[in-house]
Amino acid sequence: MATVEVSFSALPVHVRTARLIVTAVARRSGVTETLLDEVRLAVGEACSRAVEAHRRHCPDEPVRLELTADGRRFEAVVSDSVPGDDAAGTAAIDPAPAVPSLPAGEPQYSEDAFGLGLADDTAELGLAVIAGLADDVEIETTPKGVQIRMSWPIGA
Amino acid sequence: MATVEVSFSALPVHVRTARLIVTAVARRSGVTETLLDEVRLAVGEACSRAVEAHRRHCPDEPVRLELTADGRRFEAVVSDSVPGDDAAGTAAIDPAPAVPSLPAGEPQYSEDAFGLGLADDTAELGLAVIAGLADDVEIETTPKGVQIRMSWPIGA
Amino acid sequence: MDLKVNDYTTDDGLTVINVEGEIDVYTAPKLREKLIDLVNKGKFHLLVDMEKVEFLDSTGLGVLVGGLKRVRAHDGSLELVCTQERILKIFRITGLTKVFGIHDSIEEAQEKRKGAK
Amino acid sequence: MDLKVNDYTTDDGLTVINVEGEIDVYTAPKLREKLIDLVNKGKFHLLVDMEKVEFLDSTGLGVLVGGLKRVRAHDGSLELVCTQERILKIFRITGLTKVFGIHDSIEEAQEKRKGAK
Ligand SMILES: Nc1ncnc2c1ncn2[C@@H]1O[C@H](COP(=O)(O)OP(=O)(O)O)[C@@H](O)[C@H]1O
Ligand SMILES: Nc1ncnc2c1ncn2[C@@H]1O[C@H](COP(=O)(O)OP(=O)(O)O)[C@@H](O)[C@H]1O
Repeated sequence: MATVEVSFSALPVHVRTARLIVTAVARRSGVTETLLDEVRLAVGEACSRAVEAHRRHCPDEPVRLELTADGRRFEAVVSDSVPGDDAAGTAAIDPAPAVPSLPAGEPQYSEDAFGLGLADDTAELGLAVIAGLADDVEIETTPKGVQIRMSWPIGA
Repeated sequence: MATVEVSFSALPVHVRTARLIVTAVARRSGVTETLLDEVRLAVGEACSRAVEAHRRHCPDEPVRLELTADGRRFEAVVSDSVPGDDAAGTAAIDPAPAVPSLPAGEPQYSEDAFGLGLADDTAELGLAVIAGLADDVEIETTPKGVQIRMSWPIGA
Repeated sequence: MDLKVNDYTTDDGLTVINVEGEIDVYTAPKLREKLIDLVNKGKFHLLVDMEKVEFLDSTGLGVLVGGLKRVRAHDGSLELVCTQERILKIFRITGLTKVFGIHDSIEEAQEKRKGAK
Repeated sequence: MDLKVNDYTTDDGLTVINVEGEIDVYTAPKLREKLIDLVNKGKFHLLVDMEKVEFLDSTGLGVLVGGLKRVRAHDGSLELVCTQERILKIFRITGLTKVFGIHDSIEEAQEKRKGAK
């Protein structure tokens, strides 16, 4: 099982298509049924985030999803074309290095922060979901755009 | 619903992924349930053909599948990277213009032709299936490769 | 799978919102509109029944959080009914189990509400 | 969905091959091997039961045609049991309904075989 690459126009409906694809490919690659739910959700989150960023900044550019499996790990990379320093939607993941260290267990929203609307920021919730579900996450902010790279083990 | 583009490495298993994707996207695009079966089969055939051609000529190149819908028609284009005059597998569709005029109803295999192994040629059977199932088919053989463009109406 | 959203208000003033299907970036706007609509109609005590939700992502969470903020501005409440482990997990990893009251059933939510009065 | 292929030979020398699942470019090699294997074992009268086939593409057709040619080289036969319209359609549009004997049931195929003897 090598690579499947998908580019789709930045429409919410295609996030569903992306979820369907990643689930099928992950299953075929040997990701266990119990992990599939997490793969679908995490990759779906990354795609939603990218679609929203494109809709604000470059609605005509497609979002890219790359799936690879090497027999030991299944990897999904979601790439947008919104440069990191240019995107309101990615503010939450800047500085990027902070994200992989998100407390996967339970981020704390103080009533205060909550009152200030912080938790209302879907982008941040999405990253918390990704960080909580992917076995391994890397977020890279480049001048070309943001790449979210997630992976899971294959087999039992 | 705009465009979904998929490139996948030339492996038989990915033909299944391609079938899954085309079915989901066609359904979302409003292709009726009764036609979905034909879409899945015809696009699957085109992908099988491309995968086989790549495996013989350029196993490392990905096969491309492009899906678009404009509200009236759903279109799928399968492209390989095997130049028409260089590919044994495409002999059956050369000259290209002959194919869209394949008798969609019932190609005739005389016992003789059959004895000669003609009908054993999966590529030819695949093209008969595509021609029989797609509402509209166009096959283009270019120096870059072969493109099979199929489309179906959307809605009832 | 599209999203179905229905609601009814009980005698003691609790508005129950039944949500069925997938709450994601594609369907969340429908739920958001329903919540805004209810608040505009003066319904400030909301209970969202998530038992038939098949998929929930952060867009859905964002809509629920947005709803909670709206009703709180009127001293209202937005609580949830949810026993599905895969859905609860999403509230847990985002820390939102601390923000929402989550109940096992509509009845349980009603009981607690009466108790609190 | 993987392909399951099983076979048994009846008293009157007909080998029935049950095929279950999707016959496509990914799984067709399994069916091809089975047919070659049977012919090598001297089974020249084959009946492929397609009732549990969920998907069939031209790779599958090619394998059946290849099997037919092999058994014919030994004066044998390869016939099919198939009543599913979506599968029959594929034989029809490729003109292969004229090449294969297609029956409604294993029993019918057996009856006809006896009649022909
Ligand atoms: N384009 C799509 N079409 C159908 N299901 C999809 C699609 N993309 C993703 N899915 C996912 O596949 C699963 C089944 O979804 P559902 O909408 O019930 O599919 P269907 O009704 O087409 O069988 C869900 O988890 C959903 O998120
Ligand atoms: N990668 C894939 N995984 C699962 N089903 C696929 C895939 N690609 C295509 N399909 C198609 O989806 C339909 C259901 O296939 P099946 O293998 O039974 O899926 P599953 O067992 O994963 O639900 C079939 O028509 C099949 O051709």
